[in-house]
Amino acid sequence: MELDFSVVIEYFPRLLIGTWTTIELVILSIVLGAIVALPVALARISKNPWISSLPFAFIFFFRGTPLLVQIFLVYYGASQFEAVRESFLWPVLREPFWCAIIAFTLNTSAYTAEIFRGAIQAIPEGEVEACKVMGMTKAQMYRRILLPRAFGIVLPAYGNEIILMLKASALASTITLLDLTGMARTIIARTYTPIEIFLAAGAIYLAISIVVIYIFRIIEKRQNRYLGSLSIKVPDKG
Amino acid sequence: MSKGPALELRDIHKTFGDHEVLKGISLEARDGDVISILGSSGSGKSTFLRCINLLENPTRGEILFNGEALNLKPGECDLYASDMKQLTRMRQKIGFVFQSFNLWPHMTILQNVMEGPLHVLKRPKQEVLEYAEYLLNKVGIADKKHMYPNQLSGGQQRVAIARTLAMDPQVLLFDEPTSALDPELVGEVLGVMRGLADEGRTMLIVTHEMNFAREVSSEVVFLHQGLVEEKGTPDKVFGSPDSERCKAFISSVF
Amino acid sequence: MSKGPALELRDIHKTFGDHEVLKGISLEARDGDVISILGSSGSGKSTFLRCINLLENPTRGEILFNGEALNLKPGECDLYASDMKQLTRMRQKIGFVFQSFNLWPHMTILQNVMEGPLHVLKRPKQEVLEYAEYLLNKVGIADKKHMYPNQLSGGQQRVAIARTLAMDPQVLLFDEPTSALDPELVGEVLGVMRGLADEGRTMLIVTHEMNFAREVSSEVVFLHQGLVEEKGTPDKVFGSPDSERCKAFISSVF
Amino acid sequence: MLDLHGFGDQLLLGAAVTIQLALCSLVVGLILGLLGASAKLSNVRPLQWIANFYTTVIRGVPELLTVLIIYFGATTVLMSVASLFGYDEYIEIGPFAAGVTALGLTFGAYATEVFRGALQAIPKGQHEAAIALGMPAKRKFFRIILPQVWRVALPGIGNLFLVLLKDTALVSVVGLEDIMRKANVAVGNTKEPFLFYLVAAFMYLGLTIISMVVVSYLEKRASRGLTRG
Amino acid sequence: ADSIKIATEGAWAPFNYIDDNGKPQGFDVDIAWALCEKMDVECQVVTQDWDGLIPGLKVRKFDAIIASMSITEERLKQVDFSDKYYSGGLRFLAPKGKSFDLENLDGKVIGAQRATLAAQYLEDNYTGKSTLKFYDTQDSVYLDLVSGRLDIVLSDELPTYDWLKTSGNGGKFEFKGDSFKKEDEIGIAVRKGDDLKDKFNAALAEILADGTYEKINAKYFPFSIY
Ligand SMILES: Nc1ncnc2c1ncn2[C@@H]1O[C@H](COP(=O)(O)OP(=O)(O)OP(=O)(O)O)[C@@H](O)[C@H]1O
Ligand SMILES: Nc1ncnc2c1ncn2[C@@H]1O[C@H](COP(=O)(O)OP(=O)(O)OP(=O)(O)O)[C@@H](O)[C@H]1O
Ligand SMILES: [Mg+2]
Ligand SMILES: [Mg+2]
Repeated sequence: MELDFSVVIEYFPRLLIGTWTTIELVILSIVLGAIVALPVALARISKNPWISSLPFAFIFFFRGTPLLVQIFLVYYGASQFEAVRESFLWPVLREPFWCAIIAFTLNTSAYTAEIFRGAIQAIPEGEVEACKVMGMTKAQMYRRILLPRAFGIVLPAYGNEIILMLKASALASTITLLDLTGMARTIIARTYTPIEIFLAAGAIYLAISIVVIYIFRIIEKRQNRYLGSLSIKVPDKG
Repeated sequence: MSKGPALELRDIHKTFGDHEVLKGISLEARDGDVISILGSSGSGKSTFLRCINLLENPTRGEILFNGEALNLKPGECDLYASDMKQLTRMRQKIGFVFQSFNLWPHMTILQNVMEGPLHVLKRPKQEVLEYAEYLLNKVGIADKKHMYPNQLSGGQQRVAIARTLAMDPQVLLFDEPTSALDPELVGEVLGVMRGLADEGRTMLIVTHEMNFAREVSSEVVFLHQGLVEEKGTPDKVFGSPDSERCKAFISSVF
Repeated sequence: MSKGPALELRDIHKTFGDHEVLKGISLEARDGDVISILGSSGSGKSTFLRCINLLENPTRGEILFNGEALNLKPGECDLYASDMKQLTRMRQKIGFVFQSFNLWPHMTILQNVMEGPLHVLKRPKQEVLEYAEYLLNKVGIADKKHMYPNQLSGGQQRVAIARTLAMDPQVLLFDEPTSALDPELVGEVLGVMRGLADEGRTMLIVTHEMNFAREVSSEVVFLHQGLVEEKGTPDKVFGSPDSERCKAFISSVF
Repeated sequence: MLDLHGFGDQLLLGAAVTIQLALCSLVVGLILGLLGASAKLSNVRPLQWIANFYTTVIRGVPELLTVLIIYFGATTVLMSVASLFGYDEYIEIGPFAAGVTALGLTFGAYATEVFRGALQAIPKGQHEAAIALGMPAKRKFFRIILPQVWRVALPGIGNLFLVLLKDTALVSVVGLEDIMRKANVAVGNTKEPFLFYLVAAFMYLGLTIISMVVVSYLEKRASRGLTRG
Repeated sequence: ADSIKIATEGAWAPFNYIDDNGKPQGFDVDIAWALCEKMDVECQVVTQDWDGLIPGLKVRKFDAIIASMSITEERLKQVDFSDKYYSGGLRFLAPKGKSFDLENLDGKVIGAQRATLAAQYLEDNYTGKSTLKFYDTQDSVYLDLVSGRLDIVLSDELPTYDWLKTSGNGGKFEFKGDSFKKEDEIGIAVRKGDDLKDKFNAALAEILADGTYEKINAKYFPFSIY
């Protein structure tokens, strides 16, 4: 069997349309994920078990189960119930795009929360004590010192998370979204050239990841100029 | 004016697990006192200093600041502040200088120094800026104010002292401020501290620099295994200590 | 019997990048010689010692073991062994004791000592075990043989020496074996080494322990900036060195 | 109790497949990871290039695509390679083999970085102590370095395994009868997506917990003697 | 080949589906077994997601597809087909009581399974006017019709007929309009040039002649679908 890459050229514009959907999905879920992650991480750090157990369970569930299951749960699972379909949430939940965003956001926020937690806890105890001895309140301490400080620490891990999210977004194709992978599968349904089209899609993903890596490398370099190396362990995702 | 000594500690105990590190230490510092705390490694000097502003929670004891007792409530095994507002207020008046500086690496020198007065005491920005520059000048590091701590090759401790002074604390606590420094930097920091003592600041200093302690202190306290073993004027403690242990310690370092 | 000195180094050069660390050092050790190598920090002592068994590749020079020249071939800038078998065989006969012990943390003391003879020399297990226990006894650490290196509070260096001796090397190289040790442990290790010297072992020792060097050496070599600056009997080098630099160095440490 | 409409057994069978797939991919991935790390740290330039290309590509392409490409592409590639050697029979790459290949490749790419870090974390002196004894390179690697690398790498590898466990769900897309596919079939038959996807989620969660217990046991064992007391 | 591997989808009841023992069942599968018996060869029936069937056949993951696959021009470029073993037609399906102008579905959300005749018909006739959604399985199409995400569905008439009858949704949904594309013929796909095609055709003729086919037909539909 020979490969016929002329189909790639023919369908490239459609792959690009899918790419744009993929980028939208990733950017939205990453931004929303970070917003959700922050309070989750802060609650998770709390020494009070009443406050920390719920975020713990949240993080554990979303990190311990496949994203594919999570997407299906949100998309097919939720819509199984009459009550959901009649609720005010339905206009959002009926859209596969928003279902994907919800699943991705919850998923990435669980991972991001762990990254934030790791970063905050990686701040040397002495720097925290320097806040305390100054008479800072807890809120001041987080707002003024710990969170800005954590931002620098978080960068490498967070760059990784964005790439992992980019790749995970391919699962949107399973709920009818025409993201890059979805578009590829639809094209293949016409052309029956899976290898050529999948390779082309893979190359586009790779190109985007390389751009993301490059951007983060630049930001990191700027940070590390004065922060020294502050890398911490990266919680991985799946 | 204040109704008691600037700082008074009564019968401070501290237990880590089942290891009793402080076995009842009392100490009084009046305005202008410079008290040096000596003792061999592990004798509890740092722990004691950290108990004063509750970086470490004492197991038993009382802490009074200008005659006002810090409200404490018993926890599982240690005492905790029952009035966070009061503790915060007190900490703002008690400066603490760490052995390892603990500067915030993501802020410039100037930002480090301005952070406290600007955002904790909420003083006006212009005033804070001027004062910070004055202080950086005083510790001799003004020309590097826009650098980040990690870009400084030495001098972090001087920045840390300026950061503490920027809060205008009534009492200063130093925990071995020179022992993480290269020999040539030690002199500079001791110089800054000597200046502070000359200004009449109230200071508690944990140090291994005997000459310095002898020179600047109004009182010297020698700790041994969590207890005050010897206490008195520098001449007394260094010259003719009562305790055999203190004698041995001092002769071992000179 | 052997046709030349146990170990002979001829005109060893070593350059790191564009920094010439060794500028031509020659040295000869006959059976039973104990040669101490002195020199200030950075003079190239460690580099020289490491060149002997090719832990570092010399840039130029010859290495002879019992009169047999180690086959070397030029690489990009340094010389490399051209006959790995020969090198391996030679390394098995030359023991090396590191400043930082380099015990293998995942093996017990006994396993560390047995590893070489058992798996490199492929000696029978029972024999190796007995010999290892004999050696551990000799360095005074036999009772801890089932502990892991990190569980030992001191004595790692003695284990490292036993590990080296277990290979029955003809020559022993020591690179500042006591300088990473707490003062009270230094004496013990020097004691073990003195015993080895008394047994008539051939040893090259880089050390800062002048008294020890003076006492056990048959010859002392003083390196300065990659060259042999002074060389002779201990009495000569310590007592009346020719070189001014050597004189200054020796008077600075005594 | 939970009414699984008779699909309980099927889901358990799926779990068995998921576990087999995860373990096989783990073995493949560990080997690839060690090879990749060795290649990256070797002095041979072409080996470094190959390893860098491998990790960059695999880590930049979605796992789902990797699975699909391997499933549809590997047979073609393999057969055209085999025909060069005069072998023209069909070479089967079923969903399981494709899954093991794809997940093993993915795991291996990430494991390469973990092992590389661990190899670099072993102090130079550990090598030198072995070299100075005249230990041959192979022996040194397997007796002295690898056991220590294993200890340093374990937490990272454990993490990767948890990721791998969840990635197995993707292989259901090419028809492997794992938990995910069994759940899909059950949903198709019963129209109860919520129930079956939730059950599937908790099965994965259970496997995750078991893996975490095993990993922490292994970590404890591997660090034996390395901490005081 | 002494043994042949036949692929079906397993999500197209009642033609092919997977029972709660994990075994493929249905009309297609019964036909497959009947044909194998006539051809006197050993068979294996495997399942494969719909859009992977033709690619899988081409790379020899299996030797034949008996999965209710329509014989189309486009597919004939990729594979060979046997004679038809039943014929179908496409028909719209939507909630009862809603009426549609089937010529003009502008702005409506229409669903179908990816890579099917229905999907292709929608792409050819409704692209740009209606929102088209394509699913991995027909089961997912039904799920989204029930949930209300889809206004209307286009699919093969016969399985939908079965779904209306058996799924308990017959009260809420109904066919809209007549079935069309009646010329739609369902065949067995084999690789191009494979002589398996002739063997299948021979066996097919046999089961049509000896009543086996009729028996299988009756198991699923009260009318002839040939
Ligand atoms: N957080 C802690 N948990 C348990 N034990 C502690 C803790 N902090 C200190 N200790 C123990 O308390 C004892 C006193 O420690 P401390 O740091 O106060 O001594 P020190 O006099 O400051 O000694 P050094 O001169 O070495 O700084 C030591 O035995 C130490 O191990
Ligand atoms: N791997 C290396 N790369 C570059 N330079 C090196 C390397 N190893 C040693 N050097 C340099 O070679 C010089 C000699 O180093 P060496 O360790 O041999 O000195 P030394 O006499 O053993 O000193 P010390 O008493 O401090 O151990 C030093 O200037 C050192 O910086
Ligand atoms: Mg201390
Ligand atoms: Mg040295």
